[in-house]
Amino acid sequence: MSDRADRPAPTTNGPAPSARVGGVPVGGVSGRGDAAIHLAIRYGFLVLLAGLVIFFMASAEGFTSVFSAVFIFQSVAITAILALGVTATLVVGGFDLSIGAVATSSLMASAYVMVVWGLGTVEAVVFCLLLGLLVGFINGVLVVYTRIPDLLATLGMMFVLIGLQRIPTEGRSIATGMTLPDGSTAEGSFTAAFLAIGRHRFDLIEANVLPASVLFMLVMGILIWFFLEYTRYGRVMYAIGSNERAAALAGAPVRRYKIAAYMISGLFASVGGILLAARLGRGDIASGNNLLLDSVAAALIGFAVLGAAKPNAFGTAIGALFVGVLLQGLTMMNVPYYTQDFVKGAVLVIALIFTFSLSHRRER
Amino acid sequence: MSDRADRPAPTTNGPAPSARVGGVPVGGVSGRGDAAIHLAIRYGFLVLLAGLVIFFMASAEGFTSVFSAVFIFQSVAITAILALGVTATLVVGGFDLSIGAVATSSLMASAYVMVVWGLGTVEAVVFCLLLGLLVGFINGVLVVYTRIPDLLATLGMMFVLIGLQRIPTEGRSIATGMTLPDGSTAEGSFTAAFLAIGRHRFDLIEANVLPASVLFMLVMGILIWFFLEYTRYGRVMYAIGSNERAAALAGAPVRRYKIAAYMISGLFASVGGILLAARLGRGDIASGNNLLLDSVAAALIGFAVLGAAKPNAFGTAIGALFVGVLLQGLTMMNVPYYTQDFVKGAVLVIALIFTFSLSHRRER
Amino acid sequence: MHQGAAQGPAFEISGLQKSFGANRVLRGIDLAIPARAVTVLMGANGAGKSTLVKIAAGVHAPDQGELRLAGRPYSPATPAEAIDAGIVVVHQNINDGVAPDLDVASNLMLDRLAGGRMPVLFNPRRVRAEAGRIAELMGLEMDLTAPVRRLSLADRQMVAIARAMARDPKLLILDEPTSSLSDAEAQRLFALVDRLRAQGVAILYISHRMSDIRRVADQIVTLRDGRITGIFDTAPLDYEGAVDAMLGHGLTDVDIQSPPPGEPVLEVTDLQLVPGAKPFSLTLRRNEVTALTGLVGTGKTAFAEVLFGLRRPVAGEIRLNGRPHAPANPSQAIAAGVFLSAKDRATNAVVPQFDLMRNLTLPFLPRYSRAAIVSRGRERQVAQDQIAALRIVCQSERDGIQTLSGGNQQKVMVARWLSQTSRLLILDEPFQGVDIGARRDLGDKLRETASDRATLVLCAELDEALEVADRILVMADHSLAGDHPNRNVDLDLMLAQVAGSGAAARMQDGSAEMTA
Amino acid sequence: ADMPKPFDNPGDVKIALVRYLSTGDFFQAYLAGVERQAKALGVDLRVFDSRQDAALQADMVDQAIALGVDGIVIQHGLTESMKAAAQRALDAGIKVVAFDVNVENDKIPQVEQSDRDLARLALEQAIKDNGESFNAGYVYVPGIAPLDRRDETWVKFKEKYPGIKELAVFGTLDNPIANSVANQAAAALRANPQITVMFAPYDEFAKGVKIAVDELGMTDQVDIYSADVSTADISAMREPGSAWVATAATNPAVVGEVSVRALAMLLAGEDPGHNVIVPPTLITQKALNDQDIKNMEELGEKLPQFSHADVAVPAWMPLPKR
Ligand SMILES: Nc1ncnc2c1ncn2[C@@H]1O[C@H](COP(=O)(O)OP(=O)(O)OP(=O)(O)O)[C@@H](O)[C@H]1O
Ligand SMILES: Nc1ncnc2c1ncn2[C@@H]1O[C@H](COP(=O)(O)OP(=O)(O)OP(=O)(O)O)[C@@H](O)[C@H]1O
Ligand SMILES: [Mg+2]
Ligand SMILES: [Mg+2]
Repeated sequence: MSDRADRPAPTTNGPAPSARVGGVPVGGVSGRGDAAIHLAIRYGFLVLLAGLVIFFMASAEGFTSVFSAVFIFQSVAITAILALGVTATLVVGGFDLSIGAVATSSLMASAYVMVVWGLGTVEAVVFCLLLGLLVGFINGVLVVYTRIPDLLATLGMMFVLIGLQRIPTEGRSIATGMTLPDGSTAEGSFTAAFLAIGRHRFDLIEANVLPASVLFMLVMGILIWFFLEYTRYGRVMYAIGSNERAAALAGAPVRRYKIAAYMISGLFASVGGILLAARLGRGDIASGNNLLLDSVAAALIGFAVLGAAKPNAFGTAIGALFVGVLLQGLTMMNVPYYTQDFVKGAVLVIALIFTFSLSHRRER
Repeated sequence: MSDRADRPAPTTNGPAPSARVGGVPVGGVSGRGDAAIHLAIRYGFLVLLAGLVIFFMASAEGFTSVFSAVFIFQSVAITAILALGVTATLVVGGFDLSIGAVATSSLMASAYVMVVWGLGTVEAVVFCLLLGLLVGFINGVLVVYTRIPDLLATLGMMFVLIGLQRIPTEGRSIATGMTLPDGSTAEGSFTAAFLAIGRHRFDLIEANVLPASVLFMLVMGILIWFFLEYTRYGRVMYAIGSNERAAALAGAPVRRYKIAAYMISGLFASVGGILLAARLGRGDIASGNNLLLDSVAAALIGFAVLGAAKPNAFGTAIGALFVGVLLQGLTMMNVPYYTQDFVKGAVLVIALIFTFSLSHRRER
Repeated sequence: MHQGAAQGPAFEISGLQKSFGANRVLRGIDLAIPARAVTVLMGANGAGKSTLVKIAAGVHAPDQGELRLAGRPYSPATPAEAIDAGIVVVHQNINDGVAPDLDVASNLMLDRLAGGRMPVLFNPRRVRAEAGRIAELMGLEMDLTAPVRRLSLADRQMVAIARAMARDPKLLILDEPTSSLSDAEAQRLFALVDRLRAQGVAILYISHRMSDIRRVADQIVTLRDGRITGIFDTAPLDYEGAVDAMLGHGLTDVDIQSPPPGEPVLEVTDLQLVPGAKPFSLTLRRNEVTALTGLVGTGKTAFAEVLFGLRRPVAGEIRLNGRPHAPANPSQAIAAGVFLSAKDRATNAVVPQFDLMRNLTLPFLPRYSRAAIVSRGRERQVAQDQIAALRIVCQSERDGIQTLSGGNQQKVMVARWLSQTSRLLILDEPFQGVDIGARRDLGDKLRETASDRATLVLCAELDEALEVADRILVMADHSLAGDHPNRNVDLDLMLAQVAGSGAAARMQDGSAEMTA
Repeated sequence: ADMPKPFDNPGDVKIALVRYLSTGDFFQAYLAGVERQAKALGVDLRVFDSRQDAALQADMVDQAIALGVDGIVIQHGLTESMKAAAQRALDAGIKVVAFDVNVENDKIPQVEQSDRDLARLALEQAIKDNGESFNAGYVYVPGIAPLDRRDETWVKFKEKYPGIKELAVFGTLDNPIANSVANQAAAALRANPQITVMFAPYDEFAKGVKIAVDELGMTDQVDIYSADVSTADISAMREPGSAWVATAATNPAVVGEVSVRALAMLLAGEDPGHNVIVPPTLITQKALNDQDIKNMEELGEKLPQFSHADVAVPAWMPLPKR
């Protein structure tokens, strides 16, 4: 340990730098400072991503193609959408552990609406979106009014949803022709329009290239990015995440904003669930196991992008893409599955050490 | 929403309620306030637990016996040990997402040491404990020196470990007689002494009642509880969790404490892994995600016990017990597994609403 | 031992330099602090006082220069080393001094628990007993088992001070210790300072309050732009000279020229703030700066909170420009034109992750946005205007707010509410941590812009009230105890009113004019 | 030997394995079998792992198509997501076989380890050992295709033998699965101490039940019947007095080999048949003890029907060396 090991952070006045994810005590924007380090912090992660792409282009057969790029986007689309949603809760200083469960609930719900109830596309989509909003609302109310810590409230919600989504079918997957608990047979089926949400490919350069889910991801990403960066609502959300009381005394309806953030998160997760359902064409319980961790990872990696050191939508999208590129490249290089987690973790940690320790150095 | 929905707390009192898990703004002890509410907050959770026990005693056959009690303890022993470890990181205002992976890595490592290397009990145990300490140390260094946010650093570590534990055996579980990647056969086996760690039963009232793992849990629980509540180290850890800067300025070597907290967490998780290995008698590949979620839930439920509203070892133990009683009772009543998650979540949320909204009310 | 210390200065600084990036904060400081004396360090906001303190305390590392403690070289790497060496500091930011979730007893003992001189076992009863002794030393009368989170700012500051005082330091540094203390508490502090001085401790005292300085100073050192500009050590101390040396120019006397007040803006009738308090009435007018003074905890802030929608009164009526005013929350109050700059900026106002500009524009984002999209150009314009108007010391409007000195942060928080026109502007302790020169500037600015609105300044310090206001209201026991135009004030009467119920008999003439 | 086209030049043949499940011994052994047979043929194998992400698995089929492979083995997955993907592969002129996932396509051979047969073998043994009436506990998690198929057999057995009383049903996939199942089994056995037979048709379940039975000291009373086998399972079954008396299993490595062989036949223009079934073997504790079998290799040596399935073996087919 260095001799200056226990010197506290040198922030001038202000309150103690909260250890909270949303409140990392590293610098935002500054015109001064060592230019090289500044560049490294700002663009380090992007350079790393570019390096990774170049490496795979050189060494992984088949990595270099429009198709491969589209595939990477497609493979991260659902994770990215969830991650973008959870970014909203991170911005207001919260956290949402229920997103994975919301997505699978929405997956199951859409299947239930169409297959068991025999209703159509619009009903299924609306039902899922309302479900996501409702769960987000409840999460928000729990956090804001009963003051249950965010992690705890959303963890409880996660368990509730995981249980709830299994009850109507007694834990079975939902597919046309399945036997229901009451003995009858489910006669409905996934509508073509619904399946198209997850499967249709738009023409781009060539025919049938751009999957609808990627388009959803891009549109939703741009929306939330614009919302957080350029509207006054986004600004207030960041203020709430940084000092809730100060924001309240500056006139912000803090509780409503926080509830809204959880609703955004729930809404995005339910969209992710709809896309998943449309791609699978089946209400499958087991799908979506990794959604929570992967999207949280993406949102957190986002902290390191452009030296933001705070939750931000652009970073989240890059974070998701980063994981997607890595996994795709490794698969194409025929790296066995059991080393992929390791490489993913190692690259993640190294990238983070790089970015955060640099921005820390600049701060002193 | 009422018209006063967005009224922030008056400016008079205290700093902004930190949204941090470790710093929930609800009351500890106070001389004033409604006595009934006070009692409800303090003992509400324990009463709920007692009520649950009574309910199951009345309705689940076989629930009422020394054995049943022992089984409940045994079923939560590993979760509880992990939860007690993570409590230490919560106390210093951190978080450790890697505990589940540390436990499964330790499970694999102990099997590897004995089965593949053919070494003995002591070597296996020491190796696992060192592994846990090392991982904790690395976590701590990442959080403290490179300032990577705790959730992010430990998430990365989690991926690394999940990958790492699979590499030596190419993703197979470890058992005597298994074929190694180099074609040879593993000739070692779990030693009897090692298995006894997870399986031996001490006499208590009757012969062979108290499982060693339960004893471990009790001893480790009492140790960490005593450490946190009755040593000055524990007190300083709470101070760091409450206001890192103030603790540093008062002369606490904050970084060392934080690293130590992660090491405690890693150590406890590796003990959990050892117990798991001894119980299973083989090195099973598993992600440990459920261990993670269950122990985090236990530690967080602990906030609500005795109205502590902060991480605390006694509460964590009660939290683990609570989940254990619930699951054991429901299984005994033959409730299908898919409703158990729901009941677990619902009871959790309701208990939390109760405790937190009450202590919030008292605080005003 | 203390013979040795008595020969040379207790603490010496030579050639000390420190920069933050391009900002050269300390540019070569040479300073000797004698034992058995109080050295007051004066300097405008941003002069580098706190930076100096933090270097001595092991928080920042100096770029150049050396420190000597009792003649020996001293270079603390951590606060712990500084404490071990006998340097004890009460930092300017009170929130740096206490752990809010711990009880008062643990907070009073925090440095001992952290420092390793205590037995490892934590015996709560023993700790409480020792904490009790520390509390007694400062005359603290709070529940030792209550979490600090529940204490008022003043009480927290007292906890931090008490802990430092109990350490038997060689050098005690107090960085604006009285900024949120009431007069009575400040007096207790001074008594202790006297005692420690008598015991031979060297004390470095930083303050912007002339009354403090007059009370405690044995020697005054002035700091301007990172350099020492004056050392005043011959009695009687030349206070005016020190102020000039610190500001680089003389300070003119304030001469309040009260303009004729305009029409009533705020009319309060029979307002009861808390159950059992006496109802009161008052009228605030346009083009009039009114100060509301009184002891800490007498309900000044409570009154402001009622006006700003943070609290409901027990009874009474409030009218704003003739219409009933009962905001349910701050956003309604702001919409009605009632602005409040809250006290205790670190907790209630500063958004630490934002830069100066974003901090400044936070409440009025709708006004700088079109279709919800914030116009950065407009924001920047407003920020630059305010930086110029209040002479905020900074590199640019994009500076992180945390890199500003305490006083400059305070100016930003006030500027936040001056940047738009209001009907009623309430400033709660706006001068906390602001230097004398800047306080004058701020006062002038308030008066200059007062014609648009009614202005209510809440301050516990009578001096401040006298310096800034056209009219002074006195609050005691959550009710109004006096109302004086700021001309030839009967200070004795006012002080009696401040003292509250004890002097109730003398208040009767005052209360007659209050309801008028 | 005389190899049919395209195996006269096997280095140019590229095949892909697209997996849905990969974590665990079964899947690892399956992969080993696939690799072994691919090596014996000398073809270039690529492995795509979707880690239980059905949507990703479908993408991976497309990726394999884009990579220009000649044949694809689809290992597990969901009918709904794989059906269209498999069709796209066929459309691209690629041969496809599917293991343990029904892609509802006549042109695609289905390789199966018959889950119904697995359950049947184990249950028949249970009836042989315990008669037609007994108190049973059952471990089941719905929604997992192979478990659902094994469940169908269980339901039929219960109808056929009304003397079987199902006293408790439990199950979880919370990992480590054996540990979580052990906790549940302990509760179930405490509540229903009359249980004498535990049907745990997945070896992780059986392992968990065994731990609980041992801990409760009910080893002599309860018999465990399961499906699947691994080296670790063998040692658990052979522990002195073990309650785990029988399991029915196909050798996953053999299934892997068969999958590749079926694909090779398609590539060579031959027809392996629409249903390529790998028959299961009943493995009893007694057999293991009698023949002193300690691991999977020895199991293969001493129970030859376990180490090789005479399925999809045209004369020209090179077999992996043993
Ligand atoms: N951590 C930091 N990073 C960058 N600049 C800083 C930092 N800390 C202080 N400064 C700058 O150093 C200068 C001096 O600040 P300092 O806090 O020492 O002033 P001060 O004399 O204590 O003022 P005040 O009376 O307002 O408390 C200011 O310009 C401030 O912006
Ligand atoms: N711990 C507490 N719990 C509930 N109410 C409190 C507490 N402390 C103070 N109050 C109330 O809050 C209100 C605010 O009083 P306040 O401290 O604002 O007076 P003040 O004169 O403005 O003090 P200051 O001079 O510090 O600004 C008072 O009505 C007081 O009774
Ligand atoms: Mg200062
Ligand atoms: Mg006040």
